[in-house]
Amino acid sequence: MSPILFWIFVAIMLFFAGMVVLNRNPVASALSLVVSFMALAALYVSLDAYFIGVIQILVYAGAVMVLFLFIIMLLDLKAEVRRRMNFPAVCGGFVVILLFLKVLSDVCYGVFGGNAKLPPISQGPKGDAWQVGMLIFERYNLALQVVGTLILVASIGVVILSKRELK
Amino acid sequence: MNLLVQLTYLSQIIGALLILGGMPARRTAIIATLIAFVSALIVFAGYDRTTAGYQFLAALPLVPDWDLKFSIGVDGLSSTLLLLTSIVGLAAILVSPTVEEGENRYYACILLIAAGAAGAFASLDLFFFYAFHELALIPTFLMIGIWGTGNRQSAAWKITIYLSIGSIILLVGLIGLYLLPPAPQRTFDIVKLQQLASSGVFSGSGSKSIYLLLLLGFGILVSLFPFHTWAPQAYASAPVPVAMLHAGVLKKFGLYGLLRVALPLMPEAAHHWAWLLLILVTGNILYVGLATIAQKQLDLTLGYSSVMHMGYVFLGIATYNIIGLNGAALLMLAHGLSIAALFAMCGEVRKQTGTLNYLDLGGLATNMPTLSFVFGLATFASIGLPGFANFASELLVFFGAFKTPTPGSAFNEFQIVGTIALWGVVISTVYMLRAYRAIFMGEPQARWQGVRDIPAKVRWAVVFLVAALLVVGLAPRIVLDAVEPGIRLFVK
Amino acid sequence: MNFSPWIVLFSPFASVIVTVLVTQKFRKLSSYISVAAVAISFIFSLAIFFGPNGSKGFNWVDLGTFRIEIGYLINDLTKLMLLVVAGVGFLIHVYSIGYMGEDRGRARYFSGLSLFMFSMLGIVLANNFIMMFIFWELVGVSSYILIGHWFDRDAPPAAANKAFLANRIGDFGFMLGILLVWSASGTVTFEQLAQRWPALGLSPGFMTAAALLLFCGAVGKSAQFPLHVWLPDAMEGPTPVSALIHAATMVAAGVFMLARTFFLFQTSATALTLILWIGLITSLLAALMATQQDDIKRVLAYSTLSQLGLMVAAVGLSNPQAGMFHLFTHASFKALLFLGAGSVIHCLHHEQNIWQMGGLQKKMPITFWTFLVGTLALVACPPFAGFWSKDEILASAGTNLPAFLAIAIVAFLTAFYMSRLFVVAFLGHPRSDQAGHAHESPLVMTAPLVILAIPACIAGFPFIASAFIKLPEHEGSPIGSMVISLIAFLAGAASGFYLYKGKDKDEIDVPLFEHRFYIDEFYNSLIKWTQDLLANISGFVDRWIIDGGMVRGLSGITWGFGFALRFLQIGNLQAYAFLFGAGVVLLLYYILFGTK
Amino acid sequence: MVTLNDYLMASGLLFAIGFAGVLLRRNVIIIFMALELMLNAANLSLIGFSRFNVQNGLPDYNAQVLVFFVITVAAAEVTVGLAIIVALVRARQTTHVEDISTLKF
Amino acid sequence: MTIPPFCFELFVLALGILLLLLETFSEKQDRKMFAFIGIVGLAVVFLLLQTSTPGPSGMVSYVVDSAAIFFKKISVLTTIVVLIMSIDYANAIKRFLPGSSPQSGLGEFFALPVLTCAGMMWMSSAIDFILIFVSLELVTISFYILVAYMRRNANSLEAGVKYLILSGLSTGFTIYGITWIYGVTHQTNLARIEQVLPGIPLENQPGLLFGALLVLVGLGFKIAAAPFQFWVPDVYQGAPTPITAFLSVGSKSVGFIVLLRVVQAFQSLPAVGNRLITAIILLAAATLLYGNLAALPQTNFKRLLAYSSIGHAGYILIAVAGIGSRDSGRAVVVYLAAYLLMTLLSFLVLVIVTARGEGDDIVNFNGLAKRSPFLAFGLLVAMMSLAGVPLTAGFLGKFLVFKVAFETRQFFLIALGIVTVGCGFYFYLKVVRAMYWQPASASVTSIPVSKLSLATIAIMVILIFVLGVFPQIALGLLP
Repeated sequence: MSPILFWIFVAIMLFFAGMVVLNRNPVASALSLVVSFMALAALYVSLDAYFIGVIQILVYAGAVMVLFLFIIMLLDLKAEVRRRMNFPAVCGGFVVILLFLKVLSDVCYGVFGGNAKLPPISQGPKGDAWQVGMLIFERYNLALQVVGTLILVASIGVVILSKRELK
Repeated sequence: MNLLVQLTYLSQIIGALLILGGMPARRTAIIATLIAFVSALIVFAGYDRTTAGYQFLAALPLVPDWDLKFSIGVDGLSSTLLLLTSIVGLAAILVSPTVEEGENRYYACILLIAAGAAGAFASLDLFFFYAFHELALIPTFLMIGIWGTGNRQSAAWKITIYLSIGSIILLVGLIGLYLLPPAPQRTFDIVKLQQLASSGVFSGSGSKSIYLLLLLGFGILVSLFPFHTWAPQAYASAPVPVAMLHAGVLKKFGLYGLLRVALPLMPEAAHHWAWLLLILVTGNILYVGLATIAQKQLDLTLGYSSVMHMGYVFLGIATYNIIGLNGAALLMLAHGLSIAALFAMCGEVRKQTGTLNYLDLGGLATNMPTLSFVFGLATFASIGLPGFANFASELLVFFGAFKTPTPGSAFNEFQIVGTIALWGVVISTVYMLRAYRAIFMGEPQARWQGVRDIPAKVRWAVVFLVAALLVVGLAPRIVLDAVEPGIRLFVK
Repeated sequence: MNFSPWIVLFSPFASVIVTVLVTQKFRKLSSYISVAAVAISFIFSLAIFFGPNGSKGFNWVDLGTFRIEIGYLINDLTKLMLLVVAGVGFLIHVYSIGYMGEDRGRARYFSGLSLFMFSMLGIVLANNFIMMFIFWELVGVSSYILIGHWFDRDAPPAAANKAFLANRIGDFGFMLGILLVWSASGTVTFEQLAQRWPALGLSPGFMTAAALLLFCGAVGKSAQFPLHVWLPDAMEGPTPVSALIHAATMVAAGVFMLARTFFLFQTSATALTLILWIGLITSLLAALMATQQDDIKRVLAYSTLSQLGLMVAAVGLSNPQAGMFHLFTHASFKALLFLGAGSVIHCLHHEQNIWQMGGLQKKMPITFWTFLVGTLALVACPPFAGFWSKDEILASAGTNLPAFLAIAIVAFLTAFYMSRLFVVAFLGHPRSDQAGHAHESPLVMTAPLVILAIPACIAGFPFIASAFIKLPEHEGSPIGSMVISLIAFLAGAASGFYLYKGKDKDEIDVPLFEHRFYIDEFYNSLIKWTQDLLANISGFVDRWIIDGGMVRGLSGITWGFGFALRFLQIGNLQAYAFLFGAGVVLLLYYILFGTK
Repeated sequence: MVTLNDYLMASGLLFAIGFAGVLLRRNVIIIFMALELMLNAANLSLIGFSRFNVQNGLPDYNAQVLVFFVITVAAAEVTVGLAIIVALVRARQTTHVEDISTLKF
Repeated sequence: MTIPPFCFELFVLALGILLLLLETFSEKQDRKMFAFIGIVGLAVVFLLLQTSTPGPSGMVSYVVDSAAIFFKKISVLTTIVVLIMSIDYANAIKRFLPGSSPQSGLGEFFALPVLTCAGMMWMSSAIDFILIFVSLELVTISFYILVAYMRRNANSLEAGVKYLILSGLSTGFTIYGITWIYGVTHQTNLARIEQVLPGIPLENQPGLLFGALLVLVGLGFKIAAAPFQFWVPDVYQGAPTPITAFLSVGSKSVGFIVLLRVVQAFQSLPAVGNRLITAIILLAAATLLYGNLAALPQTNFKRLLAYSSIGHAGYILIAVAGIGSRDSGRAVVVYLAAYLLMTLLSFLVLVIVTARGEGDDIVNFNGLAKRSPFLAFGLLVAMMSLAGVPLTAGFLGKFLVFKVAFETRQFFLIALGIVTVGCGFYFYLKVVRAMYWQPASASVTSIPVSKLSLATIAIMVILIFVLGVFPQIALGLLP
């Protein structure tokens, strides 16, 4: 993928991520999140991770975001009433984030000689879905089972927590 | 034979458990302490004085990796202190008043305190030596808090927190001590440690700081100046048996620890820090002595005086010669007996009159002839008059302090502190006689007309204590001959 | 094996044990046991007196290199002192049967007396410093017990405390001296010390210090200036106690100790000079104070002080034998005087003010005459005992003119105040009802008076005294000092008679003397401004700075930190997230950039 | 040419934005969304690392497996989280963080 | 016959599903029966675990070493006790759940801890970041549900939301950290990471350290290390008490096993490993101070236990920081074993005392010694052990921690430890004071205790003393 496309997608991703935080309307935030995640999926694809990119769109844009939107609607959340900003807290938050970014950029530009090139890959006989699938079902089979349990637990939990009247 | 030493603490632990299980409290407690007393007496008498070293040994290996054993045994010093523990323990049970509520807990706590002290003295393993002493901490807290008098809550907090911090410092010091030798030689066994000491493994650079930790830890437990402020208030507020056991016996644990662990293992470090100990001793004797004079209540006076007298033991320990150390050992016994007797009678006075303030009291001797007589004896013992064990031991401490390598030379620091300590005798005379006079002498007051003399059970207890003081005071060799060989082993 | 010293020593001890433990309830029996015990002691003392010298002991403490012995040392000094102590003690025990007959605490009293006899005999027999110190302290205890015998009044306990404390202060020096001597010589046994001490080659300063510190013991016990204040107060005790302890024996223990260990003092001229002047000052001050006292026992007490000062001065003049000689004679006539005074007090229902007495000549003839003998002995009227012994001291002052003069003045003053006492208390007419209805004491009290009067009369004659004590030969003629002594006596007695004959109240008023030079007041304020002040400061510091500041402060600060930390826990989710993030950033910063 | 560091920085910025959302927004649901951003930032890094770590001519699919699990777990977390938030709103009628601070000190 | 090691989790999982099925298909059954079934089943698993020995597992991401077995035992034991507590707590659960029958939701309340337990057991064996992550999340998400379980109780929900957001935050950091560790080492498996670490070039080490620190942050959150501990008091207070106990013991224990494994792996590259240990020392110091100091003015018993749980995390972190010492792992294990006993004992007594709707302030324990001497004694022993009185298990833990600290020359931490132990005595004894010194208020009467709880308390009291007096038993937990 050309660098220009990369930068465009990065810009979209970061801009809409920013919108998630800055929008006062929860619905707008949720929609921004979808856009941001789609750009992210494009970046995945730019890294030859097609399977993950597809999953990203399916799960996030397709399922999670719908859930978010649904809940926002359900709860009938209005745009946040502007409350008085707690300035020390905001400043403190910015300082913490800027410092974190400073650490992060120092680390980022310090490692790998600062300019690791994208190594070429050969297109294998099987697609990456197959590769990932083999790993999941063979090497990480146990983890998969754990995730299965996790989903079981989560679904029970959701029932318990949100059913209006338990049987 | 080995069972005898075990009995000195086990009988009390078992007694406590039985009492908690519902046995009649007082009777069981008396039987338990009597068994402990008899076995301690047999151990003391049966200890073979012709050979130094540990006897009545028994050990149960627990952690072979660390050479940690449940190891029991006595030498002259510990058999003496075991005897002291059992005597004071028995007396403490005897003087215990009728408890309205929770009698079982009351007696179980006393027994546990006594058992903790006895176990610590009988242990020959650093781990259990330490652990047994701490066993007494919580019962003390409970007893002062529940059955104490006056400002009991603050007193209970203070003693417990202070002592727990002291103990944890001590624990760190003991761990450091354990880690001092190279790995294959590490052991918790006090006997083995003492044998190791001759090979010089404890004279390394770390030994000085570890000695300081031990001194600090043990010092806090003995109310070494300036870590003494827990003692007077706690003793003043504690129920009588606790004050007796704590001031009389438990406090000696720190001194015993110095004599048993710190000094024999790290003589160089002891020499190195002698100056510090001397300064603190001065604080204990002179400063606390003066503060004692300023007290206006008998319980506080006794509490402060017990802090002050610890200074003499520390002085004996600081001298690090045969005379001073034997004096310190004997003084531990003597002070334990005398302060226990004094606290027992102090409690009786409080029970009868409801106050211990010098301004309120006076002329009690008319109605309490026996009490005032025995109190007088205990007072004389406490201020170090001949005939009582305190005198012999303080005398030895002074001689220890004045033993100089070069005869006739100028005063060295030991002699200066020795002189101050000698003046301390005058100070203690001032406050004890003043207290005695203020309480017992003078015109009988109308409001104390109803006061009755000491009841039989208390009388037997205090007479028992004072008699022990007299016997040892008249013939100190009973104790010294047992203690001396053990001390000679590590003092060249 | 010679058991007599042990029997002498331990028979009163056995009496203590029996009377305290067994016969406390039976007052009469207790007193008889006590008297019997001292009688046994006296008999065996006689046996020792005629027996050989020797020394023997056993180890009380044995630490290998360090031993404390309990043992006896019999020599001429011991023999004399044993006789004095046991003899006077026996008589006073007998006298006490009468004097304390009605007292509730009679059993306790006799236990105390027996304890005193035990301790005093222990001092006398001791063959080393530590044993002497042990009994030295015990003497103090028994004195405390006996002074405070009437504990249900206010004054006796106070006096007892004062006496005990003054003694303890003296003992502080004494013990320090013993420790110094021991640290230098390595021994405390008198015989060994006597051999080793001069050969040790110690610096003069050290020897002076050691000697003076030992002397402190004598200052306390023998009530020398500046620790003399306890003795007059000690008169609060029963009169036989005053006679035995505070006149004849215990207070003489200091002098005895000086004599016993004179070899230590000999080596330091400075110390001797100081001892001499302490003795003389005590003697003078006490004599001056005695001239203004109205309490019969107090007059006698000050005279005791004064005489003790003379004895100490004799030691300071390097003539301890003279001191011992005076001690010997003084013991008999002062005991006699006190017992006589006791007899008077007893008959006057515990009236002690001499201005409430008078006209006793007829009513109490035995007391009157024996008291006269005692007075004459004390004022050094020839040929009574006091004349010879005082003369001996005067003579040893010899060329030391200031000392000589001082002793002479004391002699004059003694004659003055004793004649004042005698004139006021016994002659003239009764000045109170009690004095008017007085009658003679019972036999058990008068017999000791009569017996004591005998040595007071004759003990001074050189040919009798030499059986008891060997006095050094003097250079030059003794006549000079005898004349001075006689003049002083006559002048004093005459002025006393002249001034007080037929008077009903004291017309001479010297507040300075009456208030004992305000020394007690000075001490009270001294104690208040030193000891009590320091004590209160220490108490304050302990309560508010060490306990309040250090302990409570630290725990309070800790608690405060804990309390402050709670305000991080404000319940706001976002604040927690912020703190979480801040923690992450700080950790990353420090570890990534702050450490290597 | 796009380097690994560019991907990492992009991911880092996304993470920081998510973090900022957590710190600055008061609406629990938005905070929750911001948390999703953070997880996705991690995923981007992972994919980047995986692509730049080529073995035998193939990217390292282990990392992609991890991403797969992260996405799954995140989805589960979202469902449970939203259920809790719904319950909270039912109980307290608020999604505002400052209103849920009764437990403190 | 030996059971394949990975079967234990499957047993527990099956047990959990069995409970869910029972819940679904039985209408009338008393739900408490399910708890008993769970307890018995877990007890069987525990006994079976006794037979398992360290050995190869046949999987790369899963190990069976003695530490793993030990932590599995801890997980199972904790769950058993939590179920016992849950029985006593059932009334409170019912009160705060809307349901058609009084039994509504109870079955799940007993089943979820069992499933969580399976997650913990997986976590104990996990040495691959992937497995670590998913099992960690299994545990975390279960706790979201459990903490917020009483959804009619605002406090429970509030706790749930706080836990949700903050835990999500920490998950974000953790996964980001894992990313970086993977990015530098190209491995997710700790065993492999340990092998390749020495070859990491110097320029990449900051990235590695960055990742490791972020993983440390995430784990620090789990084990309640300062400054990532702020959720602890609030969540502990709001959550249903058995769940608080579960969080406090189970979640923390498995956090520590992962932490130990990570720190151990990083020791192969001292340049990074030592700095990681420095970070742990800092966390330990902050945690010790925060936990023990902030507990001093506490008046709510549950919050007190929360702060105490933070404080104990500090002590265990000291042991972790002393990983250079031979006894470091032992110290962690012994301390956790002791911590398990004494904390669960405290919570059990708390559940029983507050079962009938009384508050959980320390004041509510006033006069407990008179109302129920046995409960008071149990709590007394727990408090003694928590404070570190000798001859109790808690002392042995502290002893080992100080020993390890001394061996690795962490004198600063030792000094802090001395201060904090003193503080500990103060606030633990506050509870003892309430029970023994203070009179009970007039309205309260004696407290009924079920036989099962009684037996559990007795067993735990005995175990506390046995571990304290016979250290070899505790040390034998991790040979």
